[in-house]
Parts: sequence; structure tokens; C-alpha cells
Amino acid sequence: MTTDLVIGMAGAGGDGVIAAGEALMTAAARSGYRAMMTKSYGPQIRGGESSFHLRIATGEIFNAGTMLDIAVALNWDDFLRFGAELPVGGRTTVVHDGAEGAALPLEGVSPADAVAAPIAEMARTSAGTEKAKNTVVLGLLAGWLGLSADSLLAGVRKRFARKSPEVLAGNERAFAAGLAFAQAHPLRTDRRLCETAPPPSPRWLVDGNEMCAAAALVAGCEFFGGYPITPSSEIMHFLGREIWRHGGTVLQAEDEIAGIGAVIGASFAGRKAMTATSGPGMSLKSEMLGLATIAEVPLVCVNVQRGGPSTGLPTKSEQSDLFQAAFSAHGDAVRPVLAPISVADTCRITIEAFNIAEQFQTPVILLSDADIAQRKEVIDPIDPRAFTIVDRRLPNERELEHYARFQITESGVSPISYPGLEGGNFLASGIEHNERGAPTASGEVHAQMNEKRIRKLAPLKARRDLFSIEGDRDAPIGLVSWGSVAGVASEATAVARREGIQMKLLVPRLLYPISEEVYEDFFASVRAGLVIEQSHQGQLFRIIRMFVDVPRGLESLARSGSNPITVHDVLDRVRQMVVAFQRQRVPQEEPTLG
Amino acid sequence: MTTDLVIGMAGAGGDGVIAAGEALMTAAARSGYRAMMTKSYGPQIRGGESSFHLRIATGEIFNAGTMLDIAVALNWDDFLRFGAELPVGGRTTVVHDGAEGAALPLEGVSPADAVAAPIAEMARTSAGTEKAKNTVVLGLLAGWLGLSADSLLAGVRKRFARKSPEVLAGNERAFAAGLAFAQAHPLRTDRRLCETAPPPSPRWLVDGNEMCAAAALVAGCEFFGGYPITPSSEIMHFLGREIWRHGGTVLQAEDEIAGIGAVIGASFAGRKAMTATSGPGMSLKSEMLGLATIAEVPLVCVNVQRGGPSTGLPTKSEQSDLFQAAFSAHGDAVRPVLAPISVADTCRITIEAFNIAEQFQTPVILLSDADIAQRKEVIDPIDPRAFTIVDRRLPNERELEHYARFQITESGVSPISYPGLEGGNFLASGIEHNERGAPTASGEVHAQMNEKRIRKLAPLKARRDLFSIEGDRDAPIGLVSWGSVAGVASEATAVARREGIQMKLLVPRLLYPISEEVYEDFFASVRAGLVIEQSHQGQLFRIIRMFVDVPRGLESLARSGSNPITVHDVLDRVRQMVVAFQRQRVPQEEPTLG
Amino acid sequence: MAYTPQDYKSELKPIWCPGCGDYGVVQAIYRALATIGRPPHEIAFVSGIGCSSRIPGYTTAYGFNSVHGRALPIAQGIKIARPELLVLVAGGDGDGFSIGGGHVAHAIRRNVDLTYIVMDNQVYGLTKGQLSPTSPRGFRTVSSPEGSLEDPVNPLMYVLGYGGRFVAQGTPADLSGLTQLVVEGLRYPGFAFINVQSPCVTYGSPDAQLKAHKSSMKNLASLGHDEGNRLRAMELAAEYGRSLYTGIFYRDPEPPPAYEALVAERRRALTDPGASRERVLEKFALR
Amino acid sequence: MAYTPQDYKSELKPIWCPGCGDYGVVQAIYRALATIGRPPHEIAFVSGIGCSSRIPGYTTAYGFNSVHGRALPIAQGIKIARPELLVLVAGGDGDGFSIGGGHVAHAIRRNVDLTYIVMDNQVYGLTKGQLSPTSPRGFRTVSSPEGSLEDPVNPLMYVLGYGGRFVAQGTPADLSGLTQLVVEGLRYPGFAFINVQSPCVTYGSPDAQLKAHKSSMKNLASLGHDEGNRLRAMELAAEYGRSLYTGIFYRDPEPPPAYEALVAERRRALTDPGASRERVLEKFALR
Ligand SMILES: Cc1ncc(C[n+]2csc(CCOP(=O)(O)OP(=O)(O)O)c2C)c(N)n1
Ligand SMILES: Cc1ncc(C[n+]2csc(CCOP(=O)(O)OP(=O)(O)O)c2C)c(N)n1
Ligand code: SF4
Ligand code: SF4
Ligand SMILES: [Mg+2]
Ligand SMILES: [Mg+2]
Repeated sequence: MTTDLVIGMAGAGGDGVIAAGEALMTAAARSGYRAMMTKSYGPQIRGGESSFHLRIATGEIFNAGTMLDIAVALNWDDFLRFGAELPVGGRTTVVHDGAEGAALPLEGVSPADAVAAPIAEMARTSAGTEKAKNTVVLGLLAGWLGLSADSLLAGVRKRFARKSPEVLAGNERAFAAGLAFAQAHPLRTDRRLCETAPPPSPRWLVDGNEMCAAAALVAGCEFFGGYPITPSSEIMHFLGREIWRHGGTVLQAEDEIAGIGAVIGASFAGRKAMTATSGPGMSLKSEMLGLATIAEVPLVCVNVQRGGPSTGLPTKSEQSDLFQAAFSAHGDAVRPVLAPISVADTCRITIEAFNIAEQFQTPVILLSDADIAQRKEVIDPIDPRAFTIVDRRLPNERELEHYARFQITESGVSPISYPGLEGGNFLASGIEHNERGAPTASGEVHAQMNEKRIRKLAPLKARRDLFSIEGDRDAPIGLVSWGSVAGVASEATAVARREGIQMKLLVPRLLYPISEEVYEDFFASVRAGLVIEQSHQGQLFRIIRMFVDVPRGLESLARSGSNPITVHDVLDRVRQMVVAFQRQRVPQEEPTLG
Repeated sequence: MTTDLVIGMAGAGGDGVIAAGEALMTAAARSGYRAMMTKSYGPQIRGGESSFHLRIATGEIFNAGTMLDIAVALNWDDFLRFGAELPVGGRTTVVHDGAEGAALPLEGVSPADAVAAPIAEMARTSAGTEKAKNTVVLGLLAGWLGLSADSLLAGVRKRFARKSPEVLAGNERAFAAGLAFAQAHPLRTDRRLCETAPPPSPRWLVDGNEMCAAAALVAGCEFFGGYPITPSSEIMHFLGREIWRHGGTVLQAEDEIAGIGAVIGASFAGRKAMTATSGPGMSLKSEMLGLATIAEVPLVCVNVQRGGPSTGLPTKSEQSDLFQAAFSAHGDAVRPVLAPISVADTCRITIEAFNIAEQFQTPVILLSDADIAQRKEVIDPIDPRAFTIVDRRLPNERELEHYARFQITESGVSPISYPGLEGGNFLASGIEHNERGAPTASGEVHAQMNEKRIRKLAPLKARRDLFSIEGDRDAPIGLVSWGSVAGVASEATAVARREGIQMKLLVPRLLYPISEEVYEDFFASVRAGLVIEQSHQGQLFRIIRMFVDVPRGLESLARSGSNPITVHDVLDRVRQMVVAFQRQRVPQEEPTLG
Repeated sequence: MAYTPQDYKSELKPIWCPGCGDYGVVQAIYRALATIGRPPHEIAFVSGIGCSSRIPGYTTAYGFNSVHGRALPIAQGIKIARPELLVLVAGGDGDGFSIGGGHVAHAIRRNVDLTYIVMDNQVYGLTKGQLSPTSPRGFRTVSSPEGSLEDPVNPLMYVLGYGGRFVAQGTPADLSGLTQLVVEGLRYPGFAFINVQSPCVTYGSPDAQLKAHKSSMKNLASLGHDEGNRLRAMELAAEYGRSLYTGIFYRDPEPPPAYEALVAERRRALTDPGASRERVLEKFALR
Repeated sequence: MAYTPQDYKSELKPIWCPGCGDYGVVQAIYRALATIGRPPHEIAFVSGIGCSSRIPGYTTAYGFNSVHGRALPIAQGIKIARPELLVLVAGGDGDGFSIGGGHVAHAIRRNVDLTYIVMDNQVYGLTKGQLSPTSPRGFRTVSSPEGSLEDPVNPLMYVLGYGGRFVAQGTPADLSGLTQLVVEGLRYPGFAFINVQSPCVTYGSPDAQLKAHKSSMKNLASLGHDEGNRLRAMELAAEYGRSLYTGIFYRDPEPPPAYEALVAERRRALTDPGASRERVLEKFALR
């Protein structure tokens, strides 16, 4: 029996692989398991290969896992296309279609653990069509994993309810055939999940984009302007269904510039507003982000990161847009950059993004990534009343008497009016301006305004709640990680500590501006460590160095997108560091001669 | 007598202030002086205030100076609008129009040194129009400075040659009137320039934008695509006049995106190509820069920096686009960033930009700034044959047999064909691609290609000729500065060393990628120092820190645009550092107890 | 309360060149706003960048002098967010038909109720005299010392081609006519476009100055043009650059509901009185 | 040497959905190129991003699958730099008339000799089925679950409004007709625009599929349409979305010289045989 299992499956476009994954996940969640699922597709819109990578466990899950415990290949060609995304090893049970022969085109797996199941044949015999292959697999897995057959079957029934009774009956038979096969050919017992208790209230099943969109509504978003782009479009789709009910509007603009332009307009008009895009769209929005910064217009700009540069790898996750998030537009400017680490975290961080935008009258960049955005998670219910919702600081009556929109206040935050408010009219502009909004070319005013616009963000850096720290307070080894990869670092930290290694992990949600204090405190005890992220350049590692004197032993563990960073990779490097310490300690203990 | 003099003058739009400055400069240059002149205008297109700030010296000049030795105010309102751009002090001789009264609306100047000349009246009396005020001032300055009256008068004659004989005669009389007034009211003798010998061959008079455009032609530029924007437009204007003679084309595109788009097209078609813009245009070009990076298309993109963010201060210089130059577009990418430090330097660095673009098949960002672009300098003739011109690496016959456009070579540079070349056809794309250009979503290929695209630039970092070092090799104090401000640092270094302070200065022309080795070598002896730049955030200071462990005592001396950084400011900070050293040294020399 | 033109004149002093056509345009706007009579704080006035785009700064209203070419998207965001506002948009020929040219068609097909005034001077004023998209073929400028090689944009024709429902042209040479056009544009319930031949005295061509306008302009109404005839409007618009027609080329006599009205309707249809933002998340519960 | 369509078929296997209209378009292009007979290495084929924009990858030529909406500027740069090349541009309705919409007018008024093929499927294919600018009003998609609220773009009308000199429409439902249009477009000495109704089988509306085209398409030539009549072309173009006309709407019978010809002329006029690049700097010498 096991508490934690990773399953991967791949097949051709029409094979319903993703549907099978979702069915498994739903059934698991209902029975009280936690689960996380990532999907991956070929470049085709239709008919291309697809796969899922699903982790099911009795306890909390921080990442979708890496090495598969069970690999299901509906056919080898499609399975192999996923390469490192569906990694198999000596401990993987490989399930494949016996029709393709017994040979395994994989290295390092144990043939003894392979199961050549006649999947296509069972589908044909039971349901009369190979389309039922995925249902056969559900039956197989129900049997092997010990997942509730009732629950899975209920899912199958729901899915085919709208089809003909024959199709439904065929799939029921297919499921039964799979189940029977599994019972006849049991796997190693450690492929069977330990039982769990169903949760007190139903858990939630949601992906990062849906969560981001829903959280925006909770935060008070009234306007969304955007342009479709993978892997962010679902945010617009969700809002396009929901926002109207709450008096808001979604505008599909003619391009990303117009999208953020409309958002700037709506926010200028006093509404909380958001746009969402991915890398290429972010590049196009740069100029408008600069405008929002100098005109002090609040807005949230979501970047669901994918592989770059340029069109790059549109369907793969990467964390390589951090440099851009911090530094894209010309001129001296600081725009807060936030990043959630999971689907659940996306809820809080999206709301924070709105709060920070409104409080500080600034564009905020919310850096999600394809992994978080597209992966489904089983999470505990979130109580929206736990969040404070921040609104902008309107001018009071006294301030409206001689209204100065860009008044240099102690906090740097000025009272902000909106069209319709009597006495509050002013000129917003991208040109440097004085306190009342009049254009100026004065170097003195420019310096003051630059200072004000950057100073107003200072309180952000003191927000310790935008960082989480795990592990041993005074550990000599410290990890830093962010975004979807943080879950890997988190698991690695837990494993290493169980091995007796003293270490800790810092996970910033606020990526920029850099909070010198938080990092300095964290690094105080650290002699060696890693900044772990999914990019070629190790961008957070570099940005931290800009502002913080990091420990000499701090290194970067970074890798281009679509090349998974695993718990194992992290542990490897950590263990090397521990060994290096031990070596260093020896000479230190030698008596000093001379 | 003096070897070095700084003159500033301001007046209303129609007053011909700039023309006067150019006349002075030309006359001075002909007589063998060096000179550098910056201009500044009000926001109006016509009729606004304007000013020049001119330094004339017998020896080499590295910056336009700060504090004025002679200040000419045609009227106080306009003069005062320039604030810190025309700084006056205790040693300034203030020349103003007596008609405005004797009182000086300036603090800290010595009234004894002021001259209330009846400038407008002299103009009216001699020439019959106040339009001749600037000619009167030329006469005044010819007398006071000891500049060749013949030469100045020749300039006046040339300027008015096309006007009526009356206008010409009037201006000749105005000049004579000014000259006579000056002779009747001599200034302190240290306002008179020491004589110089005329140069062996005529010196050149040129500004940074003209130089950039001309150097592009020398480098082989065949196509320019751009969109007007202050302060870069003159590059397009110059090429619009000249490039046709050399078989090239200038395209004024519909926007900056189309401008760089056409440049990418022309370069893909095998032509050396360039675009030029300023901040807002740079922001718009981000996406295309990313495309050029991944498609490995050579091009030069000039950014003549002005005050930001957004529209900011369009007519003022700033160095705040360095973060953007290095990090604008999404994804992992390194784009070389070069910056010239003067008009003369713009020649070499522009040619280098083309060479680097072509050699490494990459977009190169040439970061000029409004100061360099718009200031006129008297420079020594440059021999264009001294430059090597680099062309791109075409595929050889063997390579064309199975042509792989993006072949992963040892150097990372692949053979590049162009349409028309038989056997060389390939698919260029912004999508990640394999060696033959086929689109891919493979993480493995992506990692290899990221690595190749960044590795190919490694030789750049070893290019010591893209850095200059002045001063004492092992100095404990080290300055770093770039762009137009480097000239100030350079003069400060010379002055400090004359004071006996051991120090040195590093001036990078290659700003990104950071050459770790060059900085590490330079910093080896450095205990304290300054990175001097014209931005609020001190952007180079931060970028160096990303890659180099800087000395603890390295600080930033940075200031928003249009707030001059002076030799004095630098010396102040340097002297403080020296004092701090002395303090530190005391305890060190105390005997250690215990 | 009645408003006077003076009530819309802001405290900023225009820095246009003496004689610039834009002085007349801003006057026409002051007068038109006084005629309409909305209080200044209920007006949003958006522009891009250019000499002409300085105009919101000279007007008492909620102004937005944004970035080059992006006035229309911003204005649409404002109007959709607060349909009760009067939203004016203005800018130059370059701002509107060169860098901003991609937004015009979409503002029109969306039919957001904006009034868009282009100050068409056939040149780039603010950047000191380069070619603009409406510069005539052969026009010599600092950026085209040998003359331009391309045909000009025809703003009137483009907007008609996009399906524009209110298309007019004016000149400050006929200030009361121009004022009336702005009034009509502001009253039109949908996207209204007014091309203003607003001379650049500094860089514009001599035959595009107010004096020339006075002698060449031909009023469409007095020519008996039928505002409701789109095809005829196109034929007249085709003469852009050759004939200076003033007045309304086309006004759709049956304006459909504007975009923001459709938005409001959709909201009404979909608003679920029980829908609370707090409960949005509950959608994710497994049931 | 004679070329066959096969000579232009690249080694990349298309990954379009089975049945996608773009398969027909690329066939028509192969055939047209074979008819024209230029060797593949003298052809540049530029696109943006979208399902349709994959097409240069499937064609043997110098291909450039660039970024979304920017094919036209890149193509113009290529053609101006090397006028001897045959330059083809292709992409989707979104690529061309939404994000890239701002470039079309300028390519046309410059009249660079390009052939621009838009694969108009009234939807965003690659991003999985959102509204496109040519989607009909009310069209329901993932991004418009309640139907779109705006009028569609009319590509034919826009291009005619921009002064386009060769404007045609085809459908892969009539492959030989489409091939012929591409041939004519490639032969036309100037900017040529071909709108292809290329169905998206996955997200397109059912009445925009090949089968529907076969029954509804009306050939302009057989209707007796006069290609030289621009106003009539506009009237017919106005029916876009209601009638599926195929063939040439408008072909300027007297094409003026293309942009690159004017450029060449200017170069000839200005080239100073003594002008050497090395001596450019000497301009700066004080004389
Ligand atoms: C993105 C960007 N590109 C270029 C500029 C420079 N620029 C400012 S105004 C302008 C054009 C002005 O012409 P027009 O729009 O016709 O207005 P006008 O000044 O003639 O009224 C340009 C190119 C800019 N500010 N921003
Ligand atoms: C700057 C940018 N914005 C958005 C996208 C995402 N995107 C890719 S293709 C596309 C639209 C596809 O529609 P269309 O141009 O009609 O081509 P089709 O796929 O229908 O052939 C979009 C929005 C992108 N790649 N780049
Ligand atoms: S430059 Fe031309 S458009 Fe600009 S203010 Fe002067 S006259 Fe007006
Ligand atoms: S999604 Fe549509 S346009 Fe794209 S390949 Fe499939 S059928 Fe063709
Ligand atoms: Mg203009
Ligand atoms: Mg499409």
C-alpha cells in the first residue's frame, strides 16, 4: 500500500486521455485523496498526442511529482513524444497495449513490472469501438489502485449520459472489462493506495486560470480587457461567462495594446480592472505599463508564462519572464511583481495583486505560469471572507478644494479621483507632471516624482506575509524558489530534513521590488544554498543579487522550460553542499601553525 | 587668460540663441580650440525659450562643463526657466540686458562681475531690429573672449548671405557695436582665452545623431526603417538624405513595430539594417527584438535615451533605459547593449554595433542619450579605414548540401544564408526550432538552443577594447561610468589625481552582457568607489551586482535626468571616501591588544 | 445651470505656435461643450501624443494625455466603465492614422459612443516636421527630403469603409461650422468621427493654411449633399486631398444601439440578483 | 527548367486538423508557384502566427513564420531589400485584421509588390476558438459565450477603402479558381490581396464549411462583373458575410510603378558614382 502515487498516460488525440485523467482525479478527490494533474499536448489543435501526469496522495501535495509509478501507453509513438515529461525508471510499472508486442522501447525500466494489457482489444470486444480504450484504462486503474469503482463508474455514466444508451452501455462494459483484467492480473501491492477518509466538506477541483479569474471577481474586478493567447486565454473565458452577473464587462480587444489600453481607461474611470496575457503580449504591453506607472493608474496585468523568447514554446511552462516583469518598460520605474505557487495560492495572490494595485495606484504584474494555470488541483475550500479587500484612496472634501492629483504626500500615495467626481478633475498623462498634473520638463519636479513613485512602494517590502519560510530557522543551507517550482523545493526541503539535513526554504510571492530585509534575515545563517527556478538564466537569482549581498555559497539551480526540475535534482545538489561543508570543516579544525 | 571657458546663453524663441552658439563654436574650432555645446529648449515647437551651454578650451574636452564662467541672459524669464541647466555661481560673469534693470534675480553670483549691456538697444540702433540681439552678443563675446572677430564675422556674413543686403549690413553693424562695447567694458582677464594654434587639418563639427547615422553608412548599413521620435529623429533625417547615394533605402514606417519589422525583413534578406528610436519606441519594439533574437537576425537598434517613464521628459537626457535594454522582451535572452560616451566615440561604437550584430547574428542595442545625440562637438578627424568591417558568416558549399541554418557549432554561430542563395532556404521563426529550423516543442532542443544563443556571445565579454580604463592601476578608489556622463567621471578622475588621490575609472562601452572578468580585474584593488550614471535607480550599478561580487565600498551616484551630475559632485563623494579610509586606517594601525 | 465656453477653458496656457490651427479647434470644443452643457467633471477627454494631443490639457474636464496612438482604446475603456460620461477623443493625423491606425476600425465596429476629432495637418508637428500618413505624395519634409513615395491615407474614406456612422470634416477657418459639427458629433449616439483640417503653420504646406481653406472650402449642406447617402459620401470622400468639403459626409439616420447600451442590456439579462462575488469560488466545489 | 507543385512542398508534414481549409490553400499555392515557375530559393514566404500562418513551413522557399500580426512589415522589408524576390505573405483573419490591422493600409498605400493571402475562417483557430474580427455579430465562442456584440470587419471593403489595386476572394472549395487567383495575384505588379474563405472545421461555424461554400459561392466573372470598376467592387464587397463571391473584385487596369520601383529610380537619380561610404564622415569637416 502507498500513500502517494504518480500516474502518467499518453495516447493519440481521439483517445480521451485527458478525460480519463480528470475522471480519475475526480473519483480520487471524492474519496478524500489529494490530487494534482498536469496535461500536455502535441502542437496539433486536433488529433495530436496528449497526456496527463497525475499525482494522488493521502496527504498534502506540493507538486505533480516526477517519476511515474504507473505509466500507461496507449501507443508507444505518442507516449515517447513526451520524453522527460513522462519519465519512467526502474520502479515504474509500465502498462501498454499488448497488441504492440511485448518489447518495451524504454531504457531503465524493469520488464518484470510491465503489463501488456490488450487495451484496444478489450475496448473493441466490450464496447464495439476502440474509442472506449480510456474507459478500459479507468477500469484497470480502479482495480489496481483500489479507487472506488462506484465513483469512477458514476463519472463514466455522467460523461456518456448525453450519448446514446448503446454508447453508455458499451462504456460500462469496457470499464468492467478493465476492472476484471486488473483483478486477474494484480500489480505489486505498493501500487495500491492506502484508504483515506472523505473530507468533512467537499474539496474543490480547479485549475490556476479559473482560480485567477474567480479571485479577480472576489477582489472586485469590474473590467477585463484582453486578447487571446495560450496559456492565459481561459482567464478571459471564465470572466466572459461570469463577470456580467456582477455588473462587469469583458472586452476582447483587437490586440494586447488595446486590451491594456481599455483597462487603463476603465481604471482611470474608477473601476478595478485587469488584463491577462502571456510573453508576446507582455512585450507588447510594455509601453502601456510605463504609462500606467507614471499616470499612477491601478491595474493588474497577469502574465501566464510560457517558454520564450518570442513565440517560443507556447504550450510549455517556463519562468523566464521575470526579468521582463521587473524591467520591461523604459525609464526609472518599479512595478510590483507577484507570483503564486499553486492553484490555491493563486486565489490569495490574485486578491493581493488587486489590493496592492489599488492601494499604491500602480500596475501590478501577476506572474503565473503555464504549469499552475493549466494544472488541476484538489484543494480545500477557501473562505473568501478571510481576505481584506482594499479600495483606492479617494480625495476627501478638503482635498477636493484645491485638488492635486499627484500630491507629494508622506506615504507617496496621493488622493485619486475618478471622472464624475465633482472637483476632482485633473489631467492624467504619460508626460512628467507636477502635483496638479500639469506637464513639466523640470528636472527638479521629475526627480521628486520619480522619488515619490518609488517611495510609495516601500511598505510592500515590509510585508512578511508575502513570503513564506519553511524549515530550520538557523540552517546553514537555504533554498529560495518561486512560482510552480516552489512546490518541488518544498518537498525537497521536507525530504532533506527527514534525512537529518539542517535546511530551510524561502518562497517569495513578492518578487519585485526585492525586500532586502527579508532576504538578509533569511540569509543570515546561510552558508550555501540554491535559487531554484525554471529558466535558463536563473533570473530570480540574478535579481536578488542586485539588491542583496548573498552568501558566497548561494548558487543557481535553473533549467529551461519543459525540462523538469525534480525533488531528486534538488536533493542531489543539497547533498553535495553538505559534503562540501564536511570537507571544509576538517581544515578549520586543524591547529593553525605559525 | 584661461585655457577653458564655459558660456551659457538663454533667450526667447526668435532670439537666435542656438545660432549664436553655433557661430561661436565654429569660430572657436577654426582657431584651433576644442568645443562642446549642448542645447536646451522649452516645450514649445516655436517661440519657446532656448539656450546653449558651450565649453571652449585649448585642450581636450570630455564634457560640456557645468558652472558657467559667462552667463548671457537676453531676458531673465527665459534664462531662469533653465534652472540647473545653466548654473551660475560666485565666479560667474553675468551678462544681461540693462533694459531689465540692474538687479540680478540670481543667488550667489557676484554683482561686481555683472555686466548690464544694452543688448536690445544696441541691436535696434545698429541693425534697426531686435532680431540682431544675437549678433550683438557675438560681438560682445568676440571682444571679451578674444575669439577671432574675422572668423565670427565671416560666419555672420555666411548666415545672412541669402537675406537682403540691408539685413546683412545691419548685422555687421550689430556685431561691430557689440565688439566696441566689449572693448570699452573689458571683463576680468581670466575670461580671455589663451591662444591656440590652428589644427593641422580642419577639425570636424558634428553631433551624436549625425555621427551615428554616418557611422552606420561606414559600417555598411543598407536599410533603415524607423518612426520619428525626439531625440532620435535626426538619425533618420540624415540617412534619408544620404543612404540613397549608396544604394540603400530609408523607410518611414507607420509605427515603431513596423519600423523594426521592416528592418528584420531587410536583414533576413541579407542586408545590414538599423532602426533608431527613443524610450516609448523601444517599449513597442520589445516583441520584435525577441523575434530577432530567436530567429538570429542581425540588426542594430539605436535608443537615444530621454527622460522616462512613458512620454516622460522628451527633450531631456537620461540614462534610465538600461534595464530595458538588457531585459525588455520575454524569455531567456541576451542582447548585447553598447553605449558610446561622446560624439567621436559614437563613430566607433556604432560600427562595433553593426560588427557585433553581423558576427553574432543578434540584435544589438546601441544606447545613446539625448546629451550625446544633440550635443555638438569639435573633434579630430576620424580615419574610417581604421575600422574593420565585419560581414556575416555565409554558408559554404559543403554546408549548403544539407543546410542547417541553426546548426549547433562550437562557437554557437551558425552559417546564415539569404533569400536568393540556392540551397540555403530555411524557415526562420519565432517558435523554438531545431537546427534545420523546424518548429519544435521539445524541452531538450529548447535548452540546447537557449544555450547556443547565449554561448555564442561569450567572446564579447573578452573584448577588452570595449572598455577603457584611466588612472592608477592599483588604486583603492574606483569609478565606473557610462554614456554621456562618463566624460564627467573622466574629468573628475583627472582632477582628483592631480590632488594626489589614487584612483581610477572604468568606462564600459559594452554594458550587457556583463564581462565578469573585466570588472573583477578592475575591482581587485578597489575598496570604495562609485558607479556614476544619470538615472534615479542607478541601473548599471545594479546590473553589475547581478554578475559580479563588487567591493563593499562600491556605491551608486545616480540622479534623475535633467539634474546634472557635475565634476564637483563626483569629487565631493570621492573626497568623503578618502576621509573614511583615513579614519579606518587609524584603528588598523593601533597595536592589537590581547 | 448654463455653461459658457469659458467654463471649459483650463488654467494651462496653450504652447502651440502662434497661428496654429489647433487654437481654433479648442475654441470650437469649448463652444460645443457649452452648447451641450454637461458639467466639466462629467466629461472625459482623451488624446494620444502630438501637438494636437495637448488639447485635453487646455480643457477643463477629466483629461488623459496618454501615449502616441492609443487614445481610442483608453477612451473605450472609460466609456464602457462609465457610460454616463461624455467622452471626447482627439489627436493628430499621425496619432490616429499611422501608429494608432489599427484601433480605428475596431472602435467603429464596436460603435462605442465616442466623438473622435482628428486634427489633420498632413504633417508631424510635435516631432518637427516629418511626413504624416496624410501628407500628399511627393511632399518634402525632413524625413522625405526628396518627396514621399507613397499615397496618403484618406481618413474620411477609411472611416466610411469601416462602417462609420457619423463622418464629418471641418476647419477652424469656419469656426461656427466646426463648432456645430462638434455639437452634432457629441449628440450622435454612437461613434462619431470629425476630421478637422487644422493647419500647422510651422511645418504644414502653404496651401493647407487657413487662408487657403477660406477660399477653397465647400460646404456639403449648401452643395445639397444628402447626409444619409453612404455611397455618395464615399464618392465625395474620395476627393480628400483635392477638394476641401466641410460638413457631414454621412450620418446614419437610424443609429443602432451603441456598444455600451448592448453591454448594459447583457448585464441586465445576466445579472443574478443572488450572485455575490464572495460565492464565485464555490463553483469549484466537487458535487 | 519547369517546376511542378511538388517542388514547392516542403518536408514538414502539416499538423492542421483533418479537413482544415488551409490544406486546400497550400495546394493552390504549390500549383500557382509551379505555374509562375520561379525557383524556390527566389521566393520569400512570410506569415504571422496562427494555424494559417504555419503555411510557409509547408512550402519550399525562404520562409519566415514571424510573430502575430507583423508579417506585412517584415515582408515589405524583404521586398525593398531584394526586389528581385517573389514575396508572398499569408496569415489568418485575426493576424491580418485584428492585431495586424494597422499595417494593412500602409502596405497598400506604399504599394510594395507583395501578394497577401488571408485565410479567413472567422475564428481564432490556433488559440482554440475565440472571436475573430470577421466573426459575424452574435457569434458564440469561448470568448463570447453569449454572442459577440460588434459588427465584423469586412476585409474586402477595407482593402478597397485603402485604395487596394488587386482585390480578390477565393475558397478551397474551388481549388482551380483559387489557384488561378493566386497566379493572378503573384503576377500583379503591386500589392495584391486575396481573401480566402478557408474553413476551420474545428471551431468554425457550420455554414462556413466547404460544403456550404460549394453550394453558395458565386463566381464574379460568370456574373459578368467588370474588374475595372472600383465602385461596383465596393458594392459587391459590402455583401461580405452574406454572399460568397469568388474571383477578382477589382484589378486596377493601369497599375502605377510599385514602391520598390520608385525606390530604385530614386537611387539611380541620387547615386553619386564617386560617393564612397568611407568618405561619408568627411561631411563633418569644418571648411
Ligand atoms: C511610441 C511613440 N512613438 C513616437 C513618438 C514621437 N511622436 C510624438 S508626436 C508624433 C507625431 C505627431 O504628429 P501628429 O500625430 O500628426 O500630431 P501633430 O503634432 O501634427 O498635431 C510622434 C511621432 C512618441 N511620442 N511615442
Ligand atoms: C502577440 C501575440 N498575441 C497573441 C498570440 C496568440 N495567438 C496566436 S494565433 C492567434 C490568432 C489566430 O487566429 P487567426 O489569425 O485568425 O489564425 P487561424 O489560427 O484562425 O488560422 C492568437 C491570438 C500570439 N501568439 N502573439
Ligand atoms: S508645430 Fe504645427 S501643429 Fe505644432 S503647434 Fe506649431 S503650428 Fe501647431
Ligand atoms: S483549428 Fe481550425 S484553422 Fe486550425 S488547423 Fe484546425 S481546422 Fe484548421
Ligand atoms: Mg499632424
Ligand atoms: Mg482565423
